[in-house]
Amino acid sequence: MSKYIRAKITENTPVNKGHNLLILSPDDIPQRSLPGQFYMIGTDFSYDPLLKRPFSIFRETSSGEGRELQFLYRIKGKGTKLLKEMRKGETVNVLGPLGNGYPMPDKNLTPVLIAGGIGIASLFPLAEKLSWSVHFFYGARTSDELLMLNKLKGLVKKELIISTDDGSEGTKGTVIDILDNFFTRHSSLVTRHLLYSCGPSPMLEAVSKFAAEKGIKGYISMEENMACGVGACLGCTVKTKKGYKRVCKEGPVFPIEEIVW
Amino acid sequence: MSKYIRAKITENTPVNKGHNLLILSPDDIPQRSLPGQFYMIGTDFSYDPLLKRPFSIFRETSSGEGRELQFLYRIKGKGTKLLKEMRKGETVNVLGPLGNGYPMPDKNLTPVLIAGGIGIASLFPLAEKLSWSVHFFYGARTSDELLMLNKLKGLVKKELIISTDDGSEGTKGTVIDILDNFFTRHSSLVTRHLLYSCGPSPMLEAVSKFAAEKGIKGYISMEENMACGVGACLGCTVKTKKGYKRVCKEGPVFPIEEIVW
Amino acid sequence: MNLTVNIGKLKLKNPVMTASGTFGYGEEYSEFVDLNKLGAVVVKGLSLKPMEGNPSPRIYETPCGMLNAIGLQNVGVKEFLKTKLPYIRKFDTKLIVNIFGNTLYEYVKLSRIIDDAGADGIELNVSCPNIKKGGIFFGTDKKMLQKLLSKVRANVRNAVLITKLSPNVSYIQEFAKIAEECGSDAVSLINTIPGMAIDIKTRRPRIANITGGLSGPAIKPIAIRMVYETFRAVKIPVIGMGGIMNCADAIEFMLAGATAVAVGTANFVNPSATIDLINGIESFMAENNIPTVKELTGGMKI
Amino acid sequence: MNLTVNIGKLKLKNPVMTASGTFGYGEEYSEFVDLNKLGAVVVKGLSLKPMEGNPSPRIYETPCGMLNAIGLQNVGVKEFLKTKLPYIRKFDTKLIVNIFGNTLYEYVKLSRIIDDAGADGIELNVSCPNIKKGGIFFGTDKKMLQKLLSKVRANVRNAVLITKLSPNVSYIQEFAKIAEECGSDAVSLINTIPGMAIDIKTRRPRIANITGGLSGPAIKPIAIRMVYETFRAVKIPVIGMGGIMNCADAIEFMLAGATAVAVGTANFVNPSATIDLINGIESFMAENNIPTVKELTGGMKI
Ligand SMILES: Cc1cc2nc3c(=O)[nH]c(=O)nc-3n(C[C@H](O)[C@H](O)[C@H](O)COP(=O)(O)OP(=O)(O)OC[C@H]3O[C@@H](n4cnc5c(N)ncnc54)[C@H](O)[C@@H]3O)c2cc1C
Ligand SMILES: Cc1cc2nc3c(=O)[nH]c(=O)nc-3n(C[C@H](O)[C@H](O)[C@H](O)COP(=O)(O)OP(=O)(O)OC[C@H]3O[C@@H](n4cnc5c(N)ncnc54)[C@H](O)[C@@H]3O)c2cc1C
Ligand SMILES: Cc1cc2nc3c(=O)[nH]c(=O)nc-3n(C[C@H](O)[C@H](O)[C@H](O)COP(=O)(O)O)c2cc1C
Ligand SMILES: Cc1cc2nc3c(=O)[nH]c(=O)nc-3n(C[C@H](O)[C@H](O)[C@H](O)COP(=O)(O)O)c2cc1C
Ligand code: FES
Ligand code: FES
Repeated sequence: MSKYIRAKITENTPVNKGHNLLILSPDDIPQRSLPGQFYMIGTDFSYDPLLKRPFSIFRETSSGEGRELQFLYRIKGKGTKLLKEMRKGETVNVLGPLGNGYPMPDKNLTPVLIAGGIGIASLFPLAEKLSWSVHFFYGARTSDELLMLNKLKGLVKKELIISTDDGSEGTKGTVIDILDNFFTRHSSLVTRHLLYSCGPSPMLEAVSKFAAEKGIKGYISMEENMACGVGACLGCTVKTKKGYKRVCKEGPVFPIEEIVW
Repeated sequence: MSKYIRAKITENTPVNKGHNLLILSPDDIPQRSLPGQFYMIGTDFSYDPLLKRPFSIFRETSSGEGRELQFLYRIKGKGTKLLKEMRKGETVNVLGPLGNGYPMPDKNLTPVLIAGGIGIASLFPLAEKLSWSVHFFYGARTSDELLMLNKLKGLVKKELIISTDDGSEGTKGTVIDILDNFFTRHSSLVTRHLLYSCGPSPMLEAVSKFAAEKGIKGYISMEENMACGVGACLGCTVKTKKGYKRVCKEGPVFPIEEIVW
Repeated sequence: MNLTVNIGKLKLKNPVMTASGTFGYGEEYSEFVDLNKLGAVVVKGLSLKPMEGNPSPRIYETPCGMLNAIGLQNVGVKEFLKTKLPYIRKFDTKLIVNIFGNTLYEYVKLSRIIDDAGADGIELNVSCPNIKKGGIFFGTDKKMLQKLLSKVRANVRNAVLITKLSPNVSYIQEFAKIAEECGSDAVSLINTIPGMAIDIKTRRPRIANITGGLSGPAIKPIAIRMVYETFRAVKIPVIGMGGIMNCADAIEFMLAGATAVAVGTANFVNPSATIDLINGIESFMAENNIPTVKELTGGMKI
Repeated sequence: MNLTVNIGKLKLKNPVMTASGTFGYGEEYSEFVDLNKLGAVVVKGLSLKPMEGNPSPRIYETPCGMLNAIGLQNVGVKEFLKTKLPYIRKFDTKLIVNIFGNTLYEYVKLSRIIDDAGADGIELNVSCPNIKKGGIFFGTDKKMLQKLLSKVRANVRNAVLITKLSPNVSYIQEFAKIAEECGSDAVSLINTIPGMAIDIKTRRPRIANITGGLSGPAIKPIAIRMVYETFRAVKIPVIGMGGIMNCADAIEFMLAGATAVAVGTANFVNPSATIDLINGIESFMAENNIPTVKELTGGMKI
């Protein structure tokens, strides 16, 4: 059951230049969410921006009687600029949890999480859940844009490999480069891995292509403009081998081989 | 010269339940305003609300190097609800000073200021300027809605007569009732007075009718929906004996006998 | 207090319906809305065969509005009758099926099937801006519309017949009159207004279909005007929609001449918008001593 | 960097003009805008005789837009030639006079006077929604438009002739084609879209005239679509307007097919909007290595 509720802001603070951490304590307690699920968040000052914006659940924590929902967001356009201006104590409207979330890996497979940019928000709770076993690849344009690195370092027990486009932290290059390198090192075990990826569309496409070439299975979390978030408007579809599917309902997580690029 | 400038909010606090005092320190110093002039104030979060809102200059004060602009506003609809949410340190856009302002009275005439509701904002600076000589009538629906009473009491050296619709402060009734009473008391000197009035439209109409009957001259400050504030859109016209005139340019202050009701 | 309104022979428990395409098949919002409380549920546009719809991106937000070009993706009538219709029938609300075809023949055949299946109402979508054939072409050509409506009318026996008009004309009342003359029981308006947006960075259209239909508060003043023009021109009831966000908007539409109203884009903003509207109308009536909601219709004073 | 554009034989120093009725006679904004910097100033709609306009309220804000029904209040051509024209002539910018009449004869006579007075351009307003006769009736009737334009064309020798199209039609490109065939040097679009709003407390229309014209960001997607449709249908330049608030909007219009753009409602929101636009376009060109602004026109990629 997802719910439409009001939530008080308990924190809305920058984690670096272009990103904020938003912590909400909802008036009414929604269902516990799964890693990879998301919420639609909106303000009601005015009709511009009009629609709610989708944000992955970054963390769910308990506090006192209630539960807190945490989101990590990139300040991008109109909606997130306005959200950034909201202060502690003010309320937002949230709808969720929505979507399917990441399926759990089979016992015999090693999960490889591949985050690009703000994709970290979606994969972080999965890493938390699977921390004993995951490899984590995390790419961004520059070191400034890497979020929650310390938390990740504490969390990921296997390899945590960072890349930046400009080489300001970790390997210089894209996550695809490090992915290639990694599987070259683990070439005999390639198909014993299961990919989970979330990030900008070109990255996801590259990851999919890579996975197809190597014959690795996995899941990717897709993004599309959304209006309703509940499967009613058919606005957020992506092309899959089985026809158009709704990111908000059948997704946002899809088997990697299902998406038609 | 009016200017279009950004101004930092130095204060935006409730003076009672439905009214706020807004104090701005503009980046650039506008021309000193006259009592009865106004500014257009807007925010630039979004396009809803779209247009700036007109507010009378309530006070102009000097502070440090700069000058501060003070406004007294009633929280009414979309625009003022949003304005109320703005905090100290944030900026708004202001355009002004605009309009004509109240003409000064001839030496031999006694000014009688008649404020209804938020009309006080416009007449207050006039009272300040003419304090030695003015009678001040101030009406509101209830005592809660009377603003700046203490300041007024200190200011007005002649009669300060309050009325409320519900009798919760001052005389019970409308300002017209007390006006009538006043001029009955001063019946021999009626035409030695000059009226200045600002308030809701039905009140202004009643004041005008009263003035016409008694043969008293005076000025009223009109309100109309505004878009540009500078005389370009022709949106804010009122019907006068000399045709439509723009409230923002030929007004907001008009000779009392000029308006066609 | 009496909230009931009549659309032809159909009696709705209140004037609040959902706008086609914004409420799925009812199911999608059943977590947030007690469907039993709605005046009627109007479902997503239906065609004879399933349609896969347009490529992505299909929607884009614009100032106080949104563009959509879903391309009428739908499950087709067969699947609809099998799963969707029985679902809504479990609720105590009226079911209105929005239909469209590529040809006159398709419209006729489909409306007959839906009529036979026992829907309470059929809303003919002759105004969808996002499909190449049919749709808006019937809705902007008077002769075509006349032909279509006469044929459909002759084939619909039980369901109430509603014609959904295109706002993309100079004088919408002329089309409403045709609908009335051809025996439509009501007209509904407005459908979305064709619009477009371009990403200046990539230089590509924001909607894959290039153009999409504009909905939301941005179009409300246009919709109110068209409802008013239509109300003055025809005697059949007008179902008003276009940017209704709250009960004040709904009342504004009724004062302009709407007998009932439909909530579209607002569902996305607030999934319980329909219920809030019904409660709001009720409070408004109580506060203003309005015993029956019908009094609001056309109640604007000039 | 080259910002010049051509509207017929008229060369503008940059593509930014003011939209008629939103910039008065230039004077009103001269405190905020250096008129010398503008591509052109288009003045308030002018008629042969002074017009007093509509009663108040004349304007009302709507979501991301505004309604206006000024009723074409203006000083009349005599006063215009005496005081307004000489004022603008002091500045190094092009002067385009927006005119309208109640009859064909009035249009012809007025355009001749303005042509003789040496205006750089004449914009024929055949699309004002707020006057009872003339205006929009010419703009939504193809035969009338044809007749009007042919007559006016024959009488205008020096000024560039621009036809301002009504958005209140199903296919605006058909009207643009008529304008082209009849010898218009350019078309400008869109004018405001007829709309309405009602105060639910008083039950009275928010605009005394009942209906008004909708402008502002709300209508931008509709305007962009119409510019695109028109651009593909005609060879003469398109002057785009409707909700342009900033330089990104202006560039969006150009990518859709506009050669020049006009700033309307935005002037009210930001009195120096026109200047901000010009500076913004220049920066955009610099950042994106676009040597000449003309390259943007119709530059959308499909
Ligand atoms: C399932 C899902 C989960 C997401 N999780 C996060 C997250 O945890 N943190 C985060 O920072 N971002 C996340 N995003 C992206 C986020 O929704 C967009 O950055 C945000 O909507 C931008 O809104 P805006 O108004 O600031 O930008 P604008 O560009 O002004 O938005 C204009 C319109 O485009 C849509 N839009 C723009 N970018 C995107 C995008 N990348 N994906 C979907 N719609 C978009 C907006 O919703 C809006 O309708 C997620 C997106 C999806 C679909
Ligand atoms: C010259 C002048 C001076 C004013 N001075 C003050 C002042 O000092 N303090 C104060 O509280 N109010 C003042 N007002 C009224 C104030 O402008 C309105 O209350 C305000 O615009 C309401 O905006 P809103 O968005 O909150 O209300 P809404 O009702 O949501 O506004 C909708 C639209 O109507 C217009 N509008 C609504 N009410 C009025 C009104 N009474 N007058 C003009 N336009 C209106 C708004 O500008 C807006 O365009 C003044 C008005 C004028 C014309
Ligand atoms: C995403 C979306 C899908 C729509 N699909 C349909 C449809 O299938 N059939 C139809 O007649 N109208 C459709 N419409 C139009 C709406 O029913 C309604 O007429 C329009 O959106 C105006 O109302 P609103 O502004 O309240 O949304 C759709 C609108 C939207 C936003
Ligand atoms: C207050 C106002 C007055 C207008 N007067 C005229 C006019 O006299 N002649 C005309 O052709 N257009 C007139 N218009 C239309 C504008 O020129 C322009 O076409 C329209 O407002 C759309 O642009 P915008 O959304 O940028 O305002 C007027 C618009 C407004 C808002
Ligand atoms: S956002 Fe509406 S169906 Fe997914
Ligand atoms: S507000 Fe534009 S002329 Fe007065």
